[in-house]
Amino acid sequence: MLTLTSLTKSFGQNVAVDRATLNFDRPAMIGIIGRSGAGKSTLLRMLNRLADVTSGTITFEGHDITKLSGKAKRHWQSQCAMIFQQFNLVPRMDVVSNVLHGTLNRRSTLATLFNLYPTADIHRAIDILDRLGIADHAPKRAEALSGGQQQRVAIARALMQEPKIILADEPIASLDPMNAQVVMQSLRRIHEEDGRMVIANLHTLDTARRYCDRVIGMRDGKVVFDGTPEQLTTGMAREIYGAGEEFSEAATSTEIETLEQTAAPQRHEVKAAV
Amino acid sequence: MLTLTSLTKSFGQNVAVDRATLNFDRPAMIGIIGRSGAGKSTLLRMLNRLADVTSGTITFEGHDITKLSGKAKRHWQSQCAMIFQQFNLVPRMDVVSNVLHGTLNRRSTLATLFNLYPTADIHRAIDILDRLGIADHAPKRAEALSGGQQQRVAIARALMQEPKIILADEPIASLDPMNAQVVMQSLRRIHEEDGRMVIANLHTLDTARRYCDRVIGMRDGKVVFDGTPEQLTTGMAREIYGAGEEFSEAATSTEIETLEQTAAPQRHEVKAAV
Amino acid sequence: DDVITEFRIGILGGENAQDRLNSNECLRAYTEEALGVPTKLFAPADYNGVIQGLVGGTLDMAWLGASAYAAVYLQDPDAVEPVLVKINLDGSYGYHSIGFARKDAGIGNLEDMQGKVFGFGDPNSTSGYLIPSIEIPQTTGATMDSGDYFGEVKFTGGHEQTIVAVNNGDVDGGVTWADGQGNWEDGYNSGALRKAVDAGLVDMNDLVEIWRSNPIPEGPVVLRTALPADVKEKMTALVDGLHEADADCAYGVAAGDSLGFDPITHEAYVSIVEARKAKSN
Amino acid sequence: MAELTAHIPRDIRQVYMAHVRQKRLWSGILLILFVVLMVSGFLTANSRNAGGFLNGLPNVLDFPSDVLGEAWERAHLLPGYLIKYLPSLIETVNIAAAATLIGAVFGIVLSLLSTRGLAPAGWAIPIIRRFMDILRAVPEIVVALVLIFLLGGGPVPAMIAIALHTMGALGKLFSEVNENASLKPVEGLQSVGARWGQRMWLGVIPQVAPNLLSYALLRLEINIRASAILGFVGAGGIGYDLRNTMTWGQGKFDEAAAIFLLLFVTIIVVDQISSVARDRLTHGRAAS
Amino acid sequence: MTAQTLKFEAERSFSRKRLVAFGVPALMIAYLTYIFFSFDIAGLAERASLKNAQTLVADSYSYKTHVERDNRSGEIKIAIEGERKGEYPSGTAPSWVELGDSTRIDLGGGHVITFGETAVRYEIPDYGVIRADPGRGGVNAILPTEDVPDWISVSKNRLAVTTDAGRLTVTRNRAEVFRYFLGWELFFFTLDSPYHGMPVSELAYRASAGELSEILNAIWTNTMWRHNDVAWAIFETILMAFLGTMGAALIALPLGFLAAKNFTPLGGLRFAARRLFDFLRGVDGLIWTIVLSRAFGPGPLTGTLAILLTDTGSFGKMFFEALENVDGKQIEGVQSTGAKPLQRYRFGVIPQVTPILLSQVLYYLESNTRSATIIGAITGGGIGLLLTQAIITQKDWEEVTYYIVLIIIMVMVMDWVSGWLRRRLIKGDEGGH
Ligand SMILES: Nc1ncnc2c1ncn2[C@@H]1O[C@H](COP(=O)(O)OP(=O)(O)OP(=O)(O)O)[C@@H](O)[C@H]1O
Ligand SMILES: Nc1ncnc2c1ncn2[C@@H]1O[C@H](COP(=O)(O)OP(=O)(O)OP(=O)(O)O)[C@@H](O)[C@H]1O
Ligand SMILES: [Mg+2]
Ligand SMILES: [Mg+2]
Repeated sequence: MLTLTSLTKSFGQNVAVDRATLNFDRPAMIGIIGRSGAGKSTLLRMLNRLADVTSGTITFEGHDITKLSGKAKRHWQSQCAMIFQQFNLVPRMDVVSNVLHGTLNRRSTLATLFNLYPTADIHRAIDILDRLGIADHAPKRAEALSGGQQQRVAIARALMQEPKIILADEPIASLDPMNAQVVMQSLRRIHEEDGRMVIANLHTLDTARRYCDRVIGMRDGKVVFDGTPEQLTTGMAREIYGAGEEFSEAATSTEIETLEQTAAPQRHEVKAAV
Repeated sequence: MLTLTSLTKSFGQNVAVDRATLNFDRPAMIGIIGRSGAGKSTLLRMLNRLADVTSGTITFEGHDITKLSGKAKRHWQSQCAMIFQQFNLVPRMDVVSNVLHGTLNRRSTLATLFNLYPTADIHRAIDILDRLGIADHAPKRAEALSGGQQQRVAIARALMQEPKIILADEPIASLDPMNAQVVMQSLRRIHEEDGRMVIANLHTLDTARRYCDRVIGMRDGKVVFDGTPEQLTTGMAREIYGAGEEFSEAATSTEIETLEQTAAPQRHEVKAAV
Repeated sequence: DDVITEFRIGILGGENAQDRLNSNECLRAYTEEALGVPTKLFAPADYNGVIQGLVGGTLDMAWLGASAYAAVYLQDPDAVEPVLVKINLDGSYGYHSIGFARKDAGIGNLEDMQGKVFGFGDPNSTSGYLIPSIEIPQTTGATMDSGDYFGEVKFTGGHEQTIVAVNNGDVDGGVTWADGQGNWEDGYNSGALRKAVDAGLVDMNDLVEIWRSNPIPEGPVVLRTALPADVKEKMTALVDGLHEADADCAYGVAAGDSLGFDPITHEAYVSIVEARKAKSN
Repeated sequence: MAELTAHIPRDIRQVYMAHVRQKRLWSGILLILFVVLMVSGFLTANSRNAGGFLNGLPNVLDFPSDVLGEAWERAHLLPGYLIKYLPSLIETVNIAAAATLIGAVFGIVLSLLSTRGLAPAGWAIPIIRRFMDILRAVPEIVVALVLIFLLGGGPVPAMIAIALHTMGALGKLFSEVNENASLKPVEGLQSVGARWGQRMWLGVIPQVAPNLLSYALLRLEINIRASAILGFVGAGGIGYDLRNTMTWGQGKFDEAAAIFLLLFVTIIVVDQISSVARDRLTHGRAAS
Repeated sequence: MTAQTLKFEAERSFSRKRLVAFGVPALMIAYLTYIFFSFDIAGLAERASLKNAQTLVADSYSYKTHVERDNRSGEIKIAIEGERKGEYPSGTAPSWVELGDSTRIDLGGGHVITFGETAVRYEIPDYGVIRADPGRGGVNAILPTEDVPDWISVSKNRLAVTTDAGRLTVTRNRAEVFRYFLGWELFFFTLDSPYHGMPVSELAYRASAGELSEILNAIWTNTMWRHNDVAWAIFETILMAFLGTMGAALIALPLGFLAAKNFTPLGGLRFAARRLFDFLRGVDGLIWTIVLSRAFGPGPLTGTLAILLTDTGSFGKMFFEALENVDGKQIEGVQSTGAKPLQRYRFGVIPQVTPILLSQVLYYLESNTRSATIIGAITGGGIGLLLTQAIITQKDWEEVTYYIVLIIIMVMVMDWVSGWLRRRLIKGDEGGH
């Protein structure tokens, strides 16, 4: 259903994504890993068309979406929700409004300027919040919520879009381990229950292993690994992260259990790896 | 040479310093300890005459300085330098100018208004900075320096005054352990090499123990301990800090070695104690 | 003070400030030569600027309108003394306040103006306010308050603005000054209408005269009373003889053709002073 | 080691002394330049003025005492005048308020179109900025006088003139505020396929609204003065009445004083209200 | 809370929000509607004068040459803009006017006007010939057609014809032709200058041959445009702004200390200083101008003092607010060395407030350039006076345009200069906050 062919993005001299060719034939939960600067964010931003493609093509269900613009582009964006590391909510507005922003593409500009959302949408927004366990915060301002709660609001906004694909750019990087777990579990549940495709950039190997059906590894803009979590050996991981012998799984972990086991001495390594 | 007799300062109902009587007969390095609100700062501020005395007297080398005002008071202040927790430098001016402020009392107002200091003074300022190991930063703005460096500039300004007494109000409270050590060592050296009297409010027991010849303990405005570091037992310390059985020396420590020994679990306690 | 260190001449509005300074430049040069002190020209934006200058003693000489002279006199009778007045080509020293309106508005006289909008010029202008505000009520038998006889009475700010306002229909009728000689279609020989016609601002075919005042005395050239006597004498002689000495310069200073200046005294303006007093609170 | 530290300060001394000399030189030059400019400027202004500064100083109070003297004599008429001129005052305030409203609305649009990162057309940014510079550079009085010629007297030319100026001034200030707004919400909205208007309205405006409102209030304060001044050149409102009574001089000074009182009180009141409101907007909200 | 109650609450909150979302614009629209009627904007369309707009626009980029005949004496006068200083010496004429027994004026495009002995003839292509024979009894105009087109205005004593080529008016006394040309007439050289009408290449050659100063002098002293006076006027305006702003800053600084809570313990003094600031600000610069012009008379000094008074109020307020926000630690630090009060202010306070004050002062310098333009229009100084007078006279629109362009440039340059100074003088501050 989604095919990337030789997808490339360069910023001047710098090639952020280098001839990435990938094929996704059914909705799956996909994790993209790679170290900082590998091109993960850029790849997702091209998929959502927040960034323009330098060369190559993206096709979805047979339609070429590489060069869409104006209305057609916005329509595509509405089908392809995006979740950001920093949540990117409107902090001064309440939670329900933020979730309702997921319907913006479907509603006329004028109506949304005056907050004229259909009651059915409002109800659905609350149902989604309820499903994510944060309905109680519905009337609060987004900025009043904790990071993990804000990220769930962002997921709710994505669900509100009724998207075919959900893109998540390091959705748990700004969260503490406890909240990270809740957010990843929500994404997994959405994938399993609604059958939506989820592509998540992940920061840490073990998260990718635990939640994803398929893992893609990027290094310097190139796709260097594409397989099941089981195929992802420590050797492979070393190659993706460009690390030497000192590399240990735990160094990239954010799982609560792992953290508690290795405690203090690990902190320095985490920093080095990030 | 310096005698405080029944020195008292009250702010309305609140008695900050309560009939403190102390006698210092020779230049020594003196540490004042006590918990927050014990009246340490108020005591020093009265000595420097930044704050007026409510009752009691301060005499220095036979002169009563309790009620000095105008020129005489300023002259006393110039002999009795003060170092502050927050450095209290002029951040927009360069380091040497800040040090030269130590000569303000001696120079004509008009010349200083236009920043006209004698070359000899400028040279001396640089020598003092050199002695404190920060001559390289001489032309920089004070705000461009790190906390420890700024505190050494403040000490340089104090030395520039050629004072008979140096008062230091928690000189290391805003500094990290590394810088704290450098600053305390500087103060000690000044005391030893120049034979100046140094009175420092200290926050932590072990600093007082390590650097001072004599320690004074205050609690609720009263002097409750006055003796050598050796006389300062843990029981005495408990009394000064008004702490219970759980009190441990390390809780108030900022020494580098101590920190490394006790590592992580200690951090919470430090906060609680401060 | 018996010696002066400089001499300051104020010039009234009515023309582009630059042009005013320009046409009085020769007078400045003659004055400098006659008095032997630096001489400066000042062209404030309105009558009030010159009036304040004369009352405050910061201007030494000016050519005023009759009403402006009265204003100075009323504020301080000892501030200035009138010395000369401009003589028209026909030997008279007066002009008229002319009421006019648009022909296509169907207004032919003051009766037609009843309930309509009437425009004065500057409050300090003799022909643009003072005289019509006294003489028109004598004709209409009503006051000049808005809503009494006229529907509304406004100040447009000056002669030029009145003409444009009437021409545009902002006001139905207004008053301005003219010498009343020559032909209506030329805008008369001199005056604000003539200037507007020359500038191509109005077509006199579109306008009609609806009222005309009794002759208004031309304003005086005044000198600051406190000036030394010899300075006053010299300046009076200079301006008096200007027409004979340099006709071109006199044309510029008098803002048009004239027979030059003749002596005059305060007595000629007593009625104007009274009129102005009457209009004050 | 000892040798090393021995000559380092000498070196630093020289470097620093050079630094000090240069600084003294520059501050000396700047100071002298400033003093020379001020003194020569003052002398020039003084010599080009009709009356000199020293001669005029003793007479500074003449005019106010004339006005106040007359106003005092006929103080009983004052309440009547206040009522008589109230409608003019309302017109002046209306000119300012309407112009501020219109100017602020257009200012917001212009600012969004000229903020990097928000503008839909990047190439248009410099054009819009220059356009706003020009709107700001033209004094209101110029536009008003030209418009009076075209549209006739009355409040409209003044309103348009002030609105144009406000547009330029607020547009610039607003775009500085916008620049500090976080782009994250905007990107978030973009990712759901929101249109430009929606992104701005929902993503930017809520962030910047308190600051915009505070600047608009400040502008209202400024515009009330401007509107009074424009009345002076024939654009209606209380400035027009003030001019007509003030220029008449003795005989109508009592009315002038009454009008002045109205205007002064209005300016002070608006000033105080707006400064309290602005304080609330920028500090009060930020804290919560 | 159940999802049901949450939904209910959300609905209510959204209706509230809609109320606000509609209410605020509705209020704005209601207010503007009120303004629409109270300012009679509907009536504006009628009153707006398209013809004036045309005159204005046309005049701002073109000029006209008058050819005028006195019908009594038969004397012909040719003058640019009909002004004395633009007059052609008698007996000379531009190339499109042929002097002689009868004067032939070629307006171009086939439009030809002939002044005969007494009669005036105007040949208009595609229309015909208009004749007029002005005399005692009127202008006696004869038109080729029965009905009068709207570009001809004719009455017994006056005939006016306006075509694209030019304008003709005939009255009993005078016959006058205006021909329009593009450009600003005599902008560089007046008719009496030897350089008038000289091609640029020739001018450049002469300039290089050592006549540069004469050429520049001719431009500088041009009597029509008076560039030297205009330059003085601009200078005067900037002078008023500069002196007023800087003077106000110098006066407001010590007064600001008097009004600041942390420097003046005496409440009465503080109150007096603050009310003084309010008063100075509240009385606008314009009023100060009027008040001061009695004592100081017209001229730039009066304008300067007016700006100075108003800004002393504005600066005073800003300064004392800045002073109340200073950080006491620095002052205490300086004080603890035994510094005298003046030194305490100099080193403890001034370095902290300078960047704030300086940037405000420089910002005002720019905005005062605009104020000085307006104030100048009242007191009689600077470019403001030239401009307002040119507008009020309502005929010299090319000069109005010239001044407006100069004012825009002046304000933009001041804006740029003050921005540059702000950056230079306060550089390196970003790190300080
Ligand atoms: N807007 C941009 N302009 C220029 N270069 C960019 C831009 N965005 C990304 N890059 C560059 O593209 C490369 C890939 O960046 P990208 O953000 O996609 O990496 P990433 O894998 O998401 O890393 P991280 O984990 O830090 O988010 C980097 O070298 C980055 O510097
Ligand atoms: N300016 C003041 N006005 C009123 N009360 C004051 C003032 N300064 C100090 N106090 C009070 O005096 C008491 C002693 O304060 P002081 O600052 O001397 O304590 P300290 O021992 O220095 O404490 P810390 O370690 O917090 O600096 C406190 O109760 C404090 O609240
Ligand atoms: Mg990324
Ligand atoms: Mg303390």
